[in-house]
Amino acid sequence: MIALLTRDLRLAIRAGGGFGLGLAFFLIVTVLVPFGVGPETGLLTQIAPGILWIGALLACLLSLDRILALDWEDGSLDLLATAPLPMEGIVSIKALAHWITTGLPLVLAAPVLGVLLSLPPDGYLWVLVSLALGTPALSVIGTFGAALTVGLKRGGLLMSLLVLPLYVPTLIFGAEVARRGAEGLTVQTPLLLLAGISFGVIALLPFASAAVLRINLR
Amino acid sequence: MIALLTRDLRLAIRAGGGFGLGLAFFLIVTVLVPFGVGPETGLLTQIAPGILWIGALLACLLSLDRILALDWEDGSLDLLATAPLPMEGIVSIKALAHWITTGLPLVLAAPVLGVLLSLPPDGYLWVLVSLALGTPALSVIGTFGAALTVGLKRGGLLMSLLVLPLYVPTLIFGAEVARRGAEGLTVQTPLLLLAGISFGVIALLPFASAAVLRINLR
Amino acid sequence: MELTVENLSVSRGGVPVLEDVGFTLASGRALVLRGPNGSGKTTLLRTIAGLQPPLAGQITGAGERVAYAAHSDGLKAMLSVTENLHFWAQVFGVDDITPALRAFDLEGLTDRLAGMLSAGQKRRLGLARLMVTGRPLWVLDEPTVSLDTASVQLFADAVHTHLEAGGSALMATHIDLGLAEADVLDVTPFRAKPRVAAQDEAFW
Amino acid sequence: MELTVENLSVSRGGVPVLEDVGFTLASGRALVLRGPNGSGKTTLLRTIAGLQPPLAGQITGAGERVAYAAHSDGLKAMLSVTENLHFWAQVFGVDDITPALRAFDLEGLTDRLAGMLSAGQKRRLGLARLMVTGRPLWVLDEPTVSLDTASVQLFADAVHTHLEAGGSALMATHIDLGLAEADVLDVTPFRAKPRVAAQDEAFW
Amino acid sequence: MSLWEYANPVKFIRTTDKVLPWISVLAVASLVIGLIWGFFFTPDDFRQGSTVKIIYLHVPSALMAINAWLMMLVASLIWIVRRHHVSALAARAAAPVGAVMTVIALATGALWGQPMWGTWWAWDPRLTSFLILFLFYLGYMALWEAIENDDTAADLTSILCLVGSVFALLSRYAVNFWNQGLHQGASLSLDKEENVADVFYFPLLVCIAGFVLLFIALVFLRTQTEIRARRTRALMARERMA
Amino acid sequence: MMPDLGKYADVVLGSYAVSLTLIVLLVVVSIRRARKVRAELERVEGKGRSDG
Ligand code: HEM
Ligand SMILES: Nc1ncnc2c1ncn2[C@@H]1O[C@H](COP(=O)(O)OP(=O)(O)OP(=O)(O)O)[C@@H](O)[C@H]1O
Ligand SMILES: Nc1ncnc2c1ncn2[C@@H]1O[C@H](COP(=O)(O)OP(=O)(O)OP(=O)(O)O)[C@@H](O)[C@H]1O
Ligand SMILES: [Mg+2]
Ligand SMILES: [Mg+2]
Repeated sequence: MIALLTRDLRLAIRAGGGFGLGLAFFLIVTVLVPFGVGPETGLLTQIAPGILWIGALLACLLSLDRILALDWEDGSLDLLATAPLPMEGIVSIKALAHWITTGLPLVLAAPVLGVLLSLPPDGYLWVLVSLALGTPALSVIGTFGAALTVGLKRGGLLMSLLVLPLYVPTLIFGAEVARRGAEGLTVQTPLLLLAGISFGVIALLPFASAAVLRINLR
Repeated sequence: MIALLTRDLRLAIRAGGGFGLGLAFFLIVTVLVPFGVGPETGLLTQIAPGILWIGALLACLLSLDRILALDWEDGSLDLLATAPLPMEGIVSIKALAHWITTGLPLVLAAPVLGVLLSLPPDGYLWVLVSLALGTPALSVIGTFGAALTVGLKRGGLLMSLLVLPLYVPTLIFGAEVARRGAEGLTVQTPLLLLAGISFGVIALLPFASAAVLRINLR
Repeated sequence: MELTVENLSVSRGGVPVLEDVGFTLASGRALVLRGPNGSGKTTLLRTIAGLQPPLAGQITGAGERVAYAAHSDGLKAMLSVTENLHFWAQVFGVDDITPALRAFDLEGLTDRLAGMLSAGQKRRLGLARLMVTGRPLWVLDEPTVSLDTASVQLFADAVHTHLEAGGSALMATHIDLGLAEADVLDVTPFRAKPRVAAQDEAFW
Repeated sequence: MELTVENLSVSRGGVPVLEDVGFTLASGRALVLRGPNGSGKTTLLRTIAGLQPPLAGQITGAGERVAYAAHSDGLKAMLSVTENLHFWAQVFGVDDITPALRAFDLEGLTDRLAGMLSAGQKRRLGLARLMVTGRPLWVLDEPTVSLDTASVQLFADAVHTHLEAGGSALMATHIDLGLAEADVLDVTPFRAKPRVAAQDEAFW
Repeated sequence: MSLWEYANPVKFIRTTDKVLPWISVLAVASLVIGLIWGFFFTPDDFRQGSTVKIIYLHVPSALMAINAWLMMLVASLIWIVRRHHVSALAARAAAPVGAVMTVIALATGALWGQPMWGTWWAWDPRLTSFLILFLFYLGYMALWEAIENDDTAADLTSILCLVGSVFALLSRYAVNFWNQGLHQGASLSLDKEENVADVFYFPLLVCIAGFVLLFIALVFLRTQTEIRARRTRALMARERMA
Repeated sequence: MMPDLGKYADVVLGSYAVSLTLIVLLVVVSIRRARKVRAELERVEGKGRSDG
């Protein structure tokens, strides 16, 4: 299991696909928003927490197809399936590797990008906390989507279509925490709900992912 | 050439990758924005033209890796390169196929999605016009990016990074047209600039794409 | 322990391709599957390796004993030869990869990235993986593709050593390896009568 | 017109692999490249097909005369056998694909999606593509991989017909096709002395 | 178990062939009666004016949109547990019907919103969750289309339907939390105080019955089609291999 | 005998038009596909044997 994790992390660094790119995408989306909606600070401040969350979500989404598709294409997934690792373990490790290479950097970068969008000072903490709690859920849900579409050539877009509706609750509560935090309101309820979703998803969804992956491999 | 175009269109429909998915992605991004920034109509109206443009741009971006990567992976591109078609023709046809399968549906769907974001009534026409003028440029520029990264396994994210900065001018002028149109201001200058970019890019960039592709193939 | 296959029917894309296959493979022996293109060798091997469920029949002595090598090698282009091999060794709980490197003459290439190997070198690396699984039953699908004669000999030697150590090997190839321990099984007689997909029988 | 290669040096990943290769290939003849794995056959063939520039030397009589078939077949899994072949026929301005289908015994599979063929069937389809190019010089990289003996014979016949019609063929294989018109060229003597990457010589 | 007999495709086709004409006739009849009654013979509401007439389309389609998904969920469960092919195909057949119902609910709602709330669209929780439901329908149908092997597709889509249902419920609560709505509450409850006036109520019931019957008829027909298509594919495969 | 829909005529008529079009379309598509598939099956079965 640890071997798999280190291999995935090493590949992510080596292939130039990991840390850097998700982050850079996040950066660029955030930078594009002012170009799109215009540069008024007041407006940007209002939408900043939401944009940060959406940017993080899209950056996650875009890197999902690396989770399993590469291993599928070169046959590693077949070989892993015959190796003495439980399928649930494999998908969990894959989700973890994805979070470390994509989710974690996003969390750390979000406050910096907040500056670009004139995030109000109170917001930084809560944007950070909500992303830290929410991105693991995004990775796990994403792995489910990746497992569903793994056999399909360039199923990337279909995967987005399947995964995005599943992201809705996480996004709503996450953005709500960030938004309320930025406005100085109380965040307790959405924070609890967000945490609940994250833990529930982490505990249960790998079983569904493993089942789906087994079906796809046969 | 026409054989190539029909093949690409047929594949796009057959593989379930074409018309539907780019559109669905666009829809979903538009739906996600209110979840992120909150449901206030006034706020949404203000950012609607920008969000529509950014959504269209991202939907385009996500489907870029289908332009060349599939043909590269299965070796078709090598074979096409040795076929009696000029490389410039190949990349132009590929860009055209991409626009037909992705750009065009986006243009047609944008007004409908405008409803969701409470786009002001004046905005519909200009959003449509600006997208109709701008998306061909997005496809052509995207083909250049796809040609640049074609050799890299799952270079999708890297490609996004390379392409996004190239998209900035198109986005700025396009969104400006849409925004001014929505506010009832005059749109002439950005409209001319947008048209200029589109035509310039369509006329010149295929040569660069062809050159880049030749280098990548060797 | 030996591999026993009884009354096995296998399907691909839901369509039965081979029916009523039966054989046993004792330790120390090899079995070579023969049959024209499209006769269902790959499908049979995948089923025995546990990658797809059989349509009918029993397979005993496979499961956790199988090391499978397919058409594609599962190599990571961006990892070096050693790293690729080491990863699989770890997964299977084996420590030492040098014997595998030596057996397939990869010692000169240890630090090369797998993506930069030639077709035959890649194949050798894919085969070396078998030796770090520590598994007794090798299930191999056209292992000698792209190999030159010298490399084929290396491979035959590796199989030979494996058999001597009490392992067994089941493989589909179109060429002759010159293994004394090998029996040949032609799958042609087992080809399924043209039928609809098994799952579609409900729709008759 | 014949293919003439003079003093050709080819490189892969910037490293010279073969140097000073020279040969001629007249119409009606075939040339089989031999050499151990990693000796540079693929690199040489790609250079002659015009997919990469030579490091030094001349190639005449290639260019627009070449039909190239590589390790991967360029098949679209979601198109049927006919559609795949028809597309390439259109690209090369050829109308009739039936002879190609017949030559490689694909007539029973015309409506099957290419993604559902077995390894050998895919290969046959990939080779059938050569016949719809109408090009005189076939450049083939391990064309017989995954083919069974019957299919290899089909392929040898196709090459034979092509040569009789005045075409020529250059191929790398590890097996013997039994072609009377074929000469053999071993690339081993041309292997480049170990050097740094050519592009790095500027930094000496 | 006698009910499971209908999971046999042949039996299913035979039975539905018998009942399908009746259901269709009933469906058309109640739709025509309900809609004509509602459109021509009900008064305007004192607040909403003539727009109340939209209710006869809006409410039944909204109900069917949700119930179609529920039916798919049940059918998926049956497939997963008992692997009866008809149930998988029935789920597949119901999805487009449900999606169209969702679109109708959204469209009529949007048109209704213009005079009532002064906007085509508001991010009201109920509206929003319908939009999400529509996305789920799209994804579900796209997944069916994308996979070639029928059984694999049935397996994967049924798992997607299960997981999706959980997330759809979650989204419903999330959306509720996120925005307080404009939309009226359920007024078909048994609690008489809350109900719409009887003049609107009875034609509405007839319309709902019509939509339900229409849904059943369409699902039967489409399931038959799926079964036949599947059988055709099977026979062609056999022919090809012979 | 068109009822007086007042100022909301376009909205009400619009929603009836949209809904009925969609329903009719769905029904037509379903029936046409059913016919096509049925014919195809009969062709493949050759004998015109009923579904069995
Ligand atoms: C696109 C927008 C809309 C959607 C998706 C939507 C959805 C729904 C749903 C799902 C129901 C069934 C609720 C239930 O019975 O539990 C419903 C009922 C209803 N809707 Fe809408 N609605 C929309 C817009 C509107 C608008 C604009 C109005 C009018 C102002 C409206 C008025 C009603 C009424 C009166 C009912 C009946 C309530 C009942 O008796 O249960 N809706 N709608
Ligand atoms: N999805 C599918 N649907 C129907 N038939 C299929 C599908 N995939 C493969 N087949 C058929 O199943 C048969 C068995 O294929 P398989 O790959 O097992 O053959 P093989 O013996 O390994 O052949 P080769 O020597 O060419 O590798 C082939 O005839 C192939 O055309
Ligand atoms: N990017 C690279 N950098 C350095 N060396 C490389 C690179 N790619 C390939 N090589 C080496 O170049 C040599 C020639 O490879 P080539 O694929 O041409 O061999 P080949 O004769 O086709 O072998 P095979 O019979 O195995 O297919 C090999 O030794 C290979 O290891
Ligand atoms: Mg095979
Ligand atoms: Mg080679």
